[in-house]
Formats: sequence, C-alpha cells, structure tokens
Amino acid sequence: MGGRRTLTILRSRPFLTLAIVAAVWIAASFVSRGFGAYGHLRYLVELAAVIGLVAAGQTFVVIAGGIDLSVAAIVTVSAVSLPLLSWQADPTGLTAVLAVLALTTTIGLVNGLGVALLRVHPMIMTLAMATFLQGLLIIIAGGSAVTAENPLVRWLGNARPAGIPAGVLLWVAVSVIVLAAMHATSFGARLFAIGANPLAATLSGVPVASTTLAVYAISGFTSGLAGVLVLGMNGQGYVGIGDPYLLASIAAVVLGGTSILGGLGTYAGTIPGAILLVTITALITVVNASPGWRSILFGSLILGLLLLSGREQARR
Amino acid sequence: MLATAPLLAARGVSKSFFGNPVLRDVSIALQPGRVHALLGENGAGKSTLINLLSGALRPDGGAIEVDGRPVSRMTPAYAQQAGIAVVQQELSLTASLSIAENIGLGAYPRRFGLLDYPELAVRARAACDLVGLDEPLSMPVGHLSLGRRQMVEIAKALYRRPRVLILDEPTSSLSATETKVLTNLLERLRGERIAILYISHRLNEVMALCQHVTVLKDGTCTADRSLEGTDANELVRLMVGRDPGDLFPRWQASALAANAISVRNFSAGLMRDVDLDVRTGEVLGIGGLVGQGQEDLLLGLYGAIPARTASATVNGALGLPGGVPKANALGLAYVPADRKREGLHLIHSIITNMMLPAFARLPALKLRSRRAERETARGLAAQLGIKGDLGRPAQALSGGNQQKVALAKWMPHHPLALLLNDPTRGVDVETKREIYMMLRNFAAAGKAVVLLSSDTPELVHLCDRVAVVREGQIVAMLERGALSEEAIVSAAMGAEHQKVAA
Amino acid sequence: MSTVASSRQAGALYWPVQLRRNVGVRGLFAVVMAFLVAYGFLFPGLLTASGFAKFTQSWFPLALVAMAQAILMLTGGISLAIGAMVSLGAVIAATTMTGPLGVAGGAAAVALTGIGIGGATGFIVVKLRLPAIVVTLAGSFIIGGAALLILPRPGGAIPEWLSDLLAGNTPAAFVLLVLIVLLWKLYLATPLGLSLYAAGENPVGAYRSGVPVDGARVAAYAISGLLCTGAGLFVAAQTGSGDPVIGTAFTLNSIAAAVLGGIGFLGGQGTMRGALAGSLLLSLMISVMFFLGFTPVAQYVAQGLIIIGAVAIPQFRKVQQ
Amino acid sequence: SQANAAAKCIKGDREAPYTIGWANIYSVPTWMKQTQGTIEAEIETLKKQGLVDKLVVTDAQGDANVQIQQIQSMIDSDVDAIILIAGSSTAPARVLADACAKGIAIINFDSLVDTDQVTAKVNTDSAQWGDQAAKFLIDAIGGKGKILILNGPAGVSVSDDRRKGADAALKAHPEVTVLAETNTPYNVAPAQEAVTSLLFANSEIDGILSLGGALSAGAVLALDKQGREQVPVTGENARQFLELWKEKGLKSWATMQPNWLGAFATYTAVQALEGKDVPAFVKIPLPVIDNSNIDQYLARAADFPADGYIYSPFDEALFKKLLAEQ
Ligand SMILES: Nc1ncnc2c1ncn2[C@@H]1O[C@H](COP(=O)(O)OP(=O)(O)OP(=O)(O)O)[C@@H](O)[C@H]1O
Ligand SMILES: Nc1ncnc2c1ncn2[C@@H]1O[C@H](COP(=O)(O)OP(=O)(O)OP(=O)(O)O)[C@@H](O)[C@H]1O
Ligand SMILES: [Mg+2]
Ligand SMILES: [Mg+2]
Repeated sequence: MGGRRTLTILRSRPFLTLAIVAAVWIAASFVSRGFGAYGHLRYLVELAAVIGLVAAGQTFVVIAGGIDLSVAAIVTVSAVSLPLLSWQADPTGLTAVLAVLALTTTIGLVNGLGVALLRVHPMIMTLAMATFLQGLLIIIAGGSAVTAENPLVRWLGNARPAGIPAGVLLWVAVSVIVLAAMHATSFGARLFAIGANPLAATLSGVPVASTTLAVYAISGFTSGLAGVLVLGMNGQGYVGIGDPYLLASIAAVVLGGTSILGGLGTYAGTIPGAILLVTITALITVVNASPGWRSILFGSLILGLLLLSGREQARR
Repeated sequence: MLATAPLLAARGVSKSFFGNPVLRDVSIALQPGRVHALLGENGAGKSTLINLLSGALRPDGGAIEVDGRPVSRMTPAYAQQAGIAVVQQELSLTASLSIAENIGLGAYPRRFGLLDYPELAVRARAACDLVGLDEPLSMPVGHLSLGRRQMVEIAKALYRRPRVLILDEPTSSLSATETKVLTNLLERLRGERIAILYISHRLNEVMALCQHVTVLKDGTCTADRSLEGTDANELVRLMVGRDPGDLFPRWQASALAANAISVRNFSAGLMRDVDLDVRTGEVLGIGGLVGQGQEDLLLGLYGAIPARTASATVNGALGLPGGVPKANALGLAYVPADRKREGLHLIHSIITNMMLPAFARLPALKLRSRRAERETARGLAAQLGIKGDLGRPAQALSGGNQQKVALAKWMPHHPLALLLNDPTRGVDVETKREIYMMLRNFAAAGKAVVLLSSDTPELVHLCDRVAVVREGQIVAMLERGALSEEAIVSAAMGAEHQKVAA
Repeated sequence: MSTVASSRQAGALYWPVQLRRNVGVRGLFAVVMAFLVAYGFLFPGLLTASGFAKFTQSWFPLALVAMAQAILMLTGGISLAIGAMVSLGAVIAATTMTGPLGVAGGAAAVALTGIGIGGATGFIVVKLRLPAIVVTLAGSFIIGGAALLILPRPGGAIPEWLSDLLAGNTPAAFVLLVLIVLLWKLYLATPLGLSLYAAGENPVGAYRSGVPVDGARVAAYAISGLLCTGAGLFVAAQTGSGDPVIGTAFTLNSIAAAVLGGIGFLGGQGTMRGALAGSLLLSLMISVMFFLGFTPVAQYVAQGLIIIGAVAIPQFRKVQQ
Repeated sequence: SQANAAAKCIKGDREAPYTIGWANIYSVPTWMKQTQGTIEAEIETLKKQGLVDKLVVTDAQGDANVQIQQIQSMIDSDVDAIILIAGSSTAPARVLADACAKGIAIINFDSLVDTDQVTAKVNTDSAQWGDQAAKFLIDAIGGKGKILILNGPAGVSVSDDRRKGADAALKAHPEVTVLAETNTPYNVAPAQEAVTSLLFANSEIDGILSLGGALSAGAVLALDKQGREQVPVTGENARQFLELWKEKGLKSWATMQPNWLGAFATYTAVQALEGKDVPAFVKIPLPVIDNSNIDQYLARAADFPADGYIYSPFDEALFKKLLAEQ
C-alpha cells in the first residue's frame, strides 16, 4: 500500500519538476562553484517567491479554465501605489499594505465580473484590464516624491528570521493556504469542475459565477502581494516592475503540469516550476555568450526540460 | 452460404487497456445480407470490438480479416477503402461544420484536388434523404438536437456507400419515428447484400431486425448463433449469465393528491404557455418527437435556462427557482441526456464526479474528507453496480456506466423531485431494470419523478401519466389507463395527421 | 429519383455554408463597420488611393499574424512565438535581399525558414504531444535568439524598389491580402483544409472518420510559420530595414485579434473572417483614437473599453434574446 | 516664415500657431513621464508666445509598428512638426521620409533613427557615454582588475552604441578582465537579479561598468544585500542610484540623458518652422556627476519622483546656446 503511494508521488508531475530543479542545481554547481552556494540557492528561492505568488493566483485561474493577463499590471500597480499610501499614522505600515491588497483584489474582482457576468473571454477581459491599468499608471507613476518607507514592506523584502528570507516564509504560508484551498475544500473541487466542464458543473448546481469571481479576486490578491514583496526587495517601485511576471507566471503554471485548458493541475507543481524558471535564468546569466546565444540556450533548456517532464494527457 | 468469405471478421482478437483485459479471444464474422447483432452489458467490450474492426484501435492479439484475408495493419483510412463504415455514437461530428461537410469528412469528392461542393451537395443530399434528414445541408451540426446529430452520423456512414455498416447504439437517442425510418433503411440495405453489425440495448429492436447474434460477457464471447428460435429472455440470459426477471417493475398506484411542482403559463425556450402539475409519488412521463421543447421544459423548471411563468409552486416554495443552486436547494435534481457534454467531467475521477453536487452545496471553505467521499462513492457504486477502481477518470467508463455515474451523484442528496432527461439511453437491460426499480421506489417514497424519454415502452410501462409535447405545447396528458405506444405516438404525430387531413 | 431537381437545389451549398459562418461574427462586423465609417469621416483622405494604401499597409502585418494565430487555434493549438518569427523573417529579408541571394532568393529563404520552423514546432507539439503554449514560449526565445545572431542590432536593407512596390503609394498590401484570403479559401477546400476544424474540435472522431489529424495539425503550424515570416518580410519592406526585436508586440496582438474575432481556445471554434475583422478593429482603433484627439491615458482606457465592448455587446444581446 | 528656409524638410508654407505632434514610443515609464512633463511645460511657454496652437500626443505602447502607424496618422492630419523618440533605430525611416517630403518639421531625440530625412536630431553621444564611463571605471580600479558589464536590452541601438563606445578604452587596458556581461531592461529588479547571480559565480569583482538607466542601482543593491564591499560603479542620474551613492559612500561616476531633451526638441521644432536654421545634429554635452557635485543634485531630489531622474535645470537661454553652439 505505502509502496504504491510512494510510487505515485515519485511519478507525479510536481515531483518530477522538483527532481529536475535539483538536477539542474547540482549540475550547475559543478560548472560554476558559486552557483550552488547556499546563499545563492536561498536567493533563487526568494526570487521564485515573487513568481510563485503571482503564479498562485494564476494557477487558480488556469485550473478554473481561464487565464489572467493582467497580473503584470497588477503587480506594478501594487508596487507603485503602495508608497503613495504609506501614511505616517500607522507605525507598522500594515494599513497601507492592506489598502493596496484591497485595491488589487478589487481589480481582480472586476476581471471576474467581466468574465462571469458579461461573459467576456478571460483573455480579452484581462488584456483589456491590463490596458486600463497602464492608463492608471500614467496617472499615478511618478506622482509622489516620497520614497517607500513602509516598515512592513522593508521587513518583507529584507528580513531573514531564522536565516530564511521573509519573502520565502510568506510564500510558504501562501502555498499552504493555496494547496489547502485547492485540494481540501469544496471550493477547490468546484474550481476543477468549472475548468473541466462548465456546463456540467452548472447543471450539478455549482455556483459558477461566484466561484469565477472568487478566482479572479484571488489572482488580484496574490499579484498584489507579489507587488508588495517585490517593492520590499528592490526598495523602490517603478513602472514596469511587474512586466517579467506575466510570462513567468504562465510558464511556471504550465511547467508545473497544470493544463492550460483547465480542470487539471496543482499548485504543488507550480512551486517547483517557479524555482525552475529562476534557476534557468540565473544559469543563463552566468554563462558567457552573446545575447543571441543566451536566448537560444534559455529556450532550448526549457524545451529540453519539457521533454523530460511534460507530456500532455489526451482529452475528449 | 459457406462458400462466401465474411466481408469483415475478427479472429480471436484480444485487447487490454493498461493491463486490464477488455476483450479476450473474441471472434466475429460479418456476412453480406445479414444484420448481425452484438449484445452485451455495459462495459462488455462491444465498442472496443468495433473499434478493432474499424481500425480505430489495434488488437493486442488475433487478426482482423477483410474478405477472408488478414489485414496486417488496420487503420481508419484502410477501413474506409475497404468499404467499412461505422456509425459512432455522435462521436465523429464537428459542431462548427455544416451537415454536408460533416457527412463528407474524410472522404470528400474532389475536383482538381479541391473539395467539389456541388458534388458533395448531391451525394450528401442523397444520404440525408435515405435517413429522412430534411434540414438544410448548410446548417452547422452544432445547431442540431442530439437525435438529429445521430441521423447525420448515420447519413455519414451511408454516404460512404459501405459494404459493411457498423452501428453502435444508433437508436439510443432516436424517437420512435426516427427508429422506424432507420429499421426500414437497414432492411433495404440488407436486401442490397450489405453486411450490418448492429449494437443496441433494445432487445425488441434486435429481435425484429437481426438474423444473427454475438453476445459478449466480460470481454469473452458467450454466444455466436442464429437468432432464429431464440427469444428475448434467452438473450438476456446470455448477456447477464442468469435468468432475467421482468424488465419493468409492477406498477402500483402511489400518486398522492399533493403537487410537487405546479406551473401555469410556463414558457422557456421552445415551450410556450404550458400548464403542468407534477404530483408527489408519481412518475410523470414526457413524450413526443425529439426536439419539440421537452428538454427546455425540464431545463426551465430546473432554472438552467431563463423561464417565465404566471404562477409556480415548487416543493412548497412559490415561484420558479431561477437558478440551479436554488433549484437544488428546493430538492430538484436534473440528469442530462448528453452525459459526455452535460453530465460528467470526463477527465476527473469517478469519485469526484459522484461528489460534485455535494461540493456544490457545501460551504465553500468546508474541509473535505477524502475518506468520507470514498465511502459514499463506494456505496453508490455498489448500489448501481459500477465496477472497478473509482479513482479512474470517468472517460475510461463505458457509455452505460457513465450514465450510472451521472444518476448516482444525486442520490446522497435525497432530492424531492427528479428531472430525468432520457436516463436509460445506451444503458443495458440489467441496469435499466435497476434504474426503473429505483424510480418506482423513489415515487413510492412520496417523491416526484419527471421522466423525459425517447423510449416509448418505457413511458408506457413505467409512468403514471404521460404528457405528450408537440411544438412547444403539451398536446395530450395521457392517464395510466389510456397509456399505450399507439396513443403516445399518435398524439406526438398529431400535427402531421391534421396537416394531411387539411 | 428527381436527380435534376435535387442537384440544382443542392448545387447551392457553398454560399449558404459561407453565409451561416457569418452568424457568430455579425456583431463584430457591425462594430468594425462603424469604426471604418468613423475613420472615413474623420479622415476623408482615407478614400484617396494613397490614403487607402497607407491604411491597408499598417493593417497588413497584423492581419497576417492574426491569421497565423487563428489557424493554430482552430486546431486547438496556440503560439507564443509569433512575434519572434516576425522578427526573424524581417531580419532574414533585410540581410539577404541586397546580398548575393537577391530578392527572389531572400524571399525564398524567408518562406523556407517560416515553413521549416513552423513545421518543426508542429512536429514537436503534435508528435511528441507537448503542450503548445510552453513549446512555443521556449521557441520564442530560440527564434528570437537566432534573429539576434543574424542581426545583433537594427540594420540591413531592403531594395528600394521592393519597399516602394509593397509599401509605397500602391494598394499592393490590399491586393496581397485579398490574394492570401483567396488562397486560404482554396486551402480550406483541400483535404487538409476542413480537417483543421475537425482535428481541432473532435480529434478522435476525426481520426475515426479517416481524417489525417496529425498531418492537418502539423501543416497548420507550417502555414502559420510561413504567414509570420511573410509578415516579417513585409515589415522589413515597409521599414526598409531589419530590426531583431521589431515583432515582439505581435504575439499578444495576434492572440487578441483572433480571440476578438471569435476564435476559441478549444479548437474548431470560429472563422478566419472573424480573426481578420478582429485584427482590423485593433488596427483601426489606433488611427480613430488619434483623430479623435485622445490623450495617452484616454487611449488606454478607450482601448480597453472597445476591446471589451466588441466582445461583450454581441454577447449581451444574445443573452437578452 | 521665411520663403527659403534653410532647415531640412521645412517648406516654408506653414504659419504659426503650429500644431506639434509628439510621437512617444511608450508613455508609461517614469523617464517618459518626466520627459512629457518638460514638453508640456515648453508647449505652455510657446503657446503664450502665440507660436503653438496645440500638442497632439500618441503612445505606441512600445510597439515600433504602431509608432509608424501613428506617425502616418500625424502626416494624414497634417501636423506642422513631429517630435519623436523612436521605437526602432531603423523602422520609422521610411515614414519619416514621407513626413519630410510633406514639409513637416521632424525633430528626433533620445532614441534616434538612422536617416537623414529629418529636420534635426537631438541627443547626447552614446559612444562617448560608453567611453567616458569605461575610462572612469578603469581609472577608479587602478587600471587593472575584474569587472562586470551591465548592458541594456539586446538588439537595441542605444545599448549597443554605449557598449561599443566602451570598447576602445577596454582594449587599451588588457589587464582589465571582463568577467561577464548581461543584457537586461533598464530596470532595477532584473539588474539586481543578474548581478546577484554573477556575484555568487565570481568571488572577486573590482568594478561594475553599468551602462545606463536604473541598472546601477540594481548592482549596488545586489552588492549590499550580499554584504559585499561596494566597488566603483558607473551610472546615470536616477534618483534611487544617486541616493544610494550618497548613503553607501560610493566611488562613482554618473552622467545624464536629460529629460529636457523633450522640451528642447519642441523648442527646436518651432525654431525650424519659424525659419531659423537649425543644425542637423544637436549634440548635447554629457554632464558629469561625481562626488564633487552630487550634493547639488540631491538637494533638488524632493522635486523629482522617487523612481525618476534628477535632471539639470533648463531654460530658453540654455536652448538658444545649444542651438548656437553647433
Ligand atoms: N481507452 C480506454 N481506456 C481504458 N479503458 C477502456 C478504454 N476503452 C474502453 N475501456 C474499458 O473497456 C471496457 C469495455 O468498454 P466498451 O466501451 O467496449 O464497452 P461497451 O460494451 O461498448 O459498453 P456500453 O454498452 O456501455 O457501450 C470498459 O470497462 C471500459 O471501461
Ligand atoms: N480518452 C479516452 N480515454 C479512455 N477511454 C476512452 C477515451 N475515449 C473513449 N474511451 C473509451 O472508448 C469507448 C468508446 O467510446 P464511446 O464514446 O463510443 O463509448 P460508448 O461506450 O459507445 O458510449 P455511448 O454508448 O455513451 O456512446 C468508451 O467505452 C470509452 O471507455
Ligand atoms: Mg459501447
Ligand atoms: Mg455504449
């Protein structure tokens, strides 16, 4: 019994992705000594935390059969507007963070409204939202001369309780909650049902509209959280700070074995997927080659790893 | 007889999926001018066998022979060249293409290498005429009802002018009239010395139409013989392995005076201004030709499509539910006809499918108990005779077993009124019997059942009353005493009769 | 049998089929028409030969990549390498056409590259059964890297006469587009054509009907690649030179245009005319907003609203019926 | 206007007040927003002088193809002048030639187009930028040592030109080893990521040749976070970098791509339309920010966005001088 269970785990996509990450780390530390240093690996995981947070919401959305193209803009909005909200009254800085998260959750909720009620295709809705937010950013960018001096944000970006970066701790906490919500609650079960067959889900009494709303709101929330973290890590928000996270979040989700068609997948795969992405990026950085070759190497690595881990299951 | 080699034959074929044997050493030979029945319970391996015969799957062992010669590598393309055509269960159509384009798919007439639309139109029209399809050829298949799609699938097979015609449950979603058209057609094709393999769970059809029968049980062949001198009971015995009882449970009056559902001037989809009372303790049948609005009636009551009504009471609550979760809360449950599209999550496990209504109504953040879910699912599986690992995806189940899952998922919630859309489509006799039993018991417990069915005997023998729908109206409400197949069919066809008279 | 009557009646199949395919995109057509009229009104010069030429030239590459994306999405695929392919096409054109290969050789190189890379991508996706979205994401880095290797910084050149022919004051782009649409119609009438739809929506059923499902899908990738590098060639001609990152924005725009045009992700849903209308709307929007004098902020907001509106309004009317 | 205008493209049939088209490549980044601010300020001034009627702004959202379309629209609506930051150094050449032929004054600044079919180009010298930065760094590390080079995005002329400008100085000092080079967008976060990985891979680093934007701030943060000693680093006038410089007491050198290039381009366009002879290329001298004058810049920091650039003051006198100097 136990043996079979272990075997299933060993064969699962999340584990495979994790194994690949480990293999890449070991191989890379032979090539370049510093790469495998504890500090470096810790830094990579810290970087992965940002992608991981954005990809948490993205995983929800993708499993529910949608996609969120507004995550990058939401990260930027979060990181840029937080300094504007940091008023002095609250010494911890928590109020401002909560306010920003409320804002980004609302943005996600609006995405959800468009998808669930207006029945706009998720890609169109979130793309349009990203465009709106660009307009918003023109208005708020550079609007303040006050540097981010939010203690909570600083702590998140720089503190290392027990030697572990606070961002990584945040990611662990979020991961636990996400995995629980996804696989241990009825909300999670509805998510998969909506993604696999929305019609059958509706006829089975699943509240499709409210679940969809919740899913996009979650994506807004986690993107907002990622924005706060990335602000802390860089000490400064700027327009464009979220840009790398759109493709990265989608790639992490898909590399982790979640089907882009919805209905199948797990955040447990996204986690190593995110680490894998930053690892490859770091690997490419230390390789001495022209930009063209580096880009080719990056693509080939992803493709190669995909061959190892990622056959798509047949459908329909 | 002996001199002619069979047009198509399987010799000792075996097939397993992921180590589970589905067919073991099965042989079958299709002779020209003969309608050959293939019988067996759900999951016996019938569809798998025809997939081997038509090259859609490769056998693990044994051989497929065409005209007595073994074919080394059977493929769908080769089968097509050899004049073998298969009527899949609605499976091979593309919704966005027109009827004609679907019919010709994979075998288009060509001119200068390009699709010859005029020629396609002529040949597709001819095929449609054979099966009585009068919709415009340019209509996208996605706009057709299930029954009409089935006719397109048959026309698609005929279009290929087959020597061997294989039909996998062609009548399961056809109305009585359409079935009649099909049986006449098959008689004619048999006269043209075409070999026909016919799969159906409706034994009366088999008895009327077929000359020879092969029976599968658990993947092995338990009979291969002429149908002459065999009766239906005998066939059931061969399929099930024991003596059959009566298919329909004995009818007992159990209807109470109370109304479970009551609507006035109800309109939804095609249905216009109908009045309907569903009593507690009764099985109310809904009959009529396919596509007259029956389905909209159920969906409207269930809150799945917008509906209007002058007044409505549903299980004591005033007004229509107006949404599926609300309808569920009022004790309504709906089992759709198209289980693959509407009833199931094919890529998810059987357990998850069975538990979905529970997930839908539990508080969103309530923690799940995998163990309790497994227990419940095991109970349901045992109750409905669904065998095997419940962790498999639902798509690995045979059609009939999928239907059982679609029905089973509502059972733990003790609905007060069941809305059923053709629940026995493609279901084997044993399961049918179980489902009928369940429905009667359900009614006897004082609950209401609304049974939309294309299987007229089912309406006659199982229902307390039958509402016959035509052109969005209930044109007749036949009480138990007045129920007969003729009565239902003539009420359903009323319009045509009148038109002819006028 | 009354063969004569039935053949006459049946003879008219092609056009009714085509008409019915308009049903899903009527709303979008109306929106696009409204924009065209508005544009013509704001900029009467549109109706002159050169005004029309310039207008179609700015639409043309987007139209091609929208088609390139749509053909993949019809088969249930997708590509995130569209932009990189356009860049590669542009770079190859700009480095070969003034060299020993000449214009014909350069065009052949562009076409072969498109078909070759597209076909290879298709092979990987279809035969190795890897998810298209990640394969093409990885592909976008490889292809983009190749473009950088060929031309590390903007440069190269296209013969002046070719630029003038394709992107001067001639309606060449429009004529080309009409030609490509006609070719698409022809392709649809080949054995692989309609198979696209069947292979996208119902691959199992299509396979059982004798449709070369894998072949149709791989061919779709090859054609898509050709359309992309073709768009790249045009962009190179339009700009007179090559730029290794010129195509980047086309990836997302091609998806937006296709989805706006009613192409679904699950395969087999939608029509090419829809995708073209979607791309036209995206292109028109830019010019119309300019002539309405929108500030950048207003441009962003209006663009978002128009995109949502074009999808939501027809949808809303459908729900109301 | 004068009948025989000397400046290129000008036909002399245009009358004040003029309509100015500002073809921006992407209006969202803070540098662009600041630049837009200087343009608007200049337009206000010119409006008061009765020289400008209105400003038409387009935003290509980073897409060079869209920018071409928008320039085409500007031609179609017959603006009097186009000021332009190009999304590609080659792509807009043909559409600009069309505009030039229509007698529209074109002033191209910051990111330039390889064409002479414009009225004037206005920019600092990218090659000189790279050269001066490299010379400072080599000097700062004592003529030998191991360095990192941080470049802007690959395939873009500005980043390529700055890198090429640094080449001669590097070649002249063979004892200076380039450990690694990167290409990232001109932003803090990607630079910080890249430098962190490079620091782990290379235990000894003596200096960082950072060629623009916010890359330098990213490098300083990366060193700081790893607890490594700061090394000499080059950079630009990004406020965050200048503040870090002061805070960490760096040995640094910075120059500037002044945001008032936008205002100056506007001014130049109007001058050309007014019949003045403007030079085909206005080379803006690169100012040097070092420990001697950094405090002057930081003193004005509060007037600039936190993620913005502290640019030097500008006025019409400066513009006049620049035009006259060439
Ligand atoms: N592709 C497959 N993968 C795994 N199992 C399969 C597959 N196809 C069929 N099976 C299994 O093989 C058995 C036989 O299925 P088959 O579809 O042939 O039954 P059937 O006789 O047609 O049943 P029904 O009457 O319900 O249509 C079933 O138990 C089914 O679960
Ligand atoms: N993707 C799949 N994975 C596993 N099994 C499959 C898959 N597709 C089809 N099957 C199996 O192939 C068999 C034939 O499919 P088909 O849909 O024709 O079923 P069927 O038994 O005829 O059902 P129905 O009677 O409802 O049409 C089914 O029994 C099913 O188990
Ligand atoms: Mg079957
Ligand atoms: Mg079946």
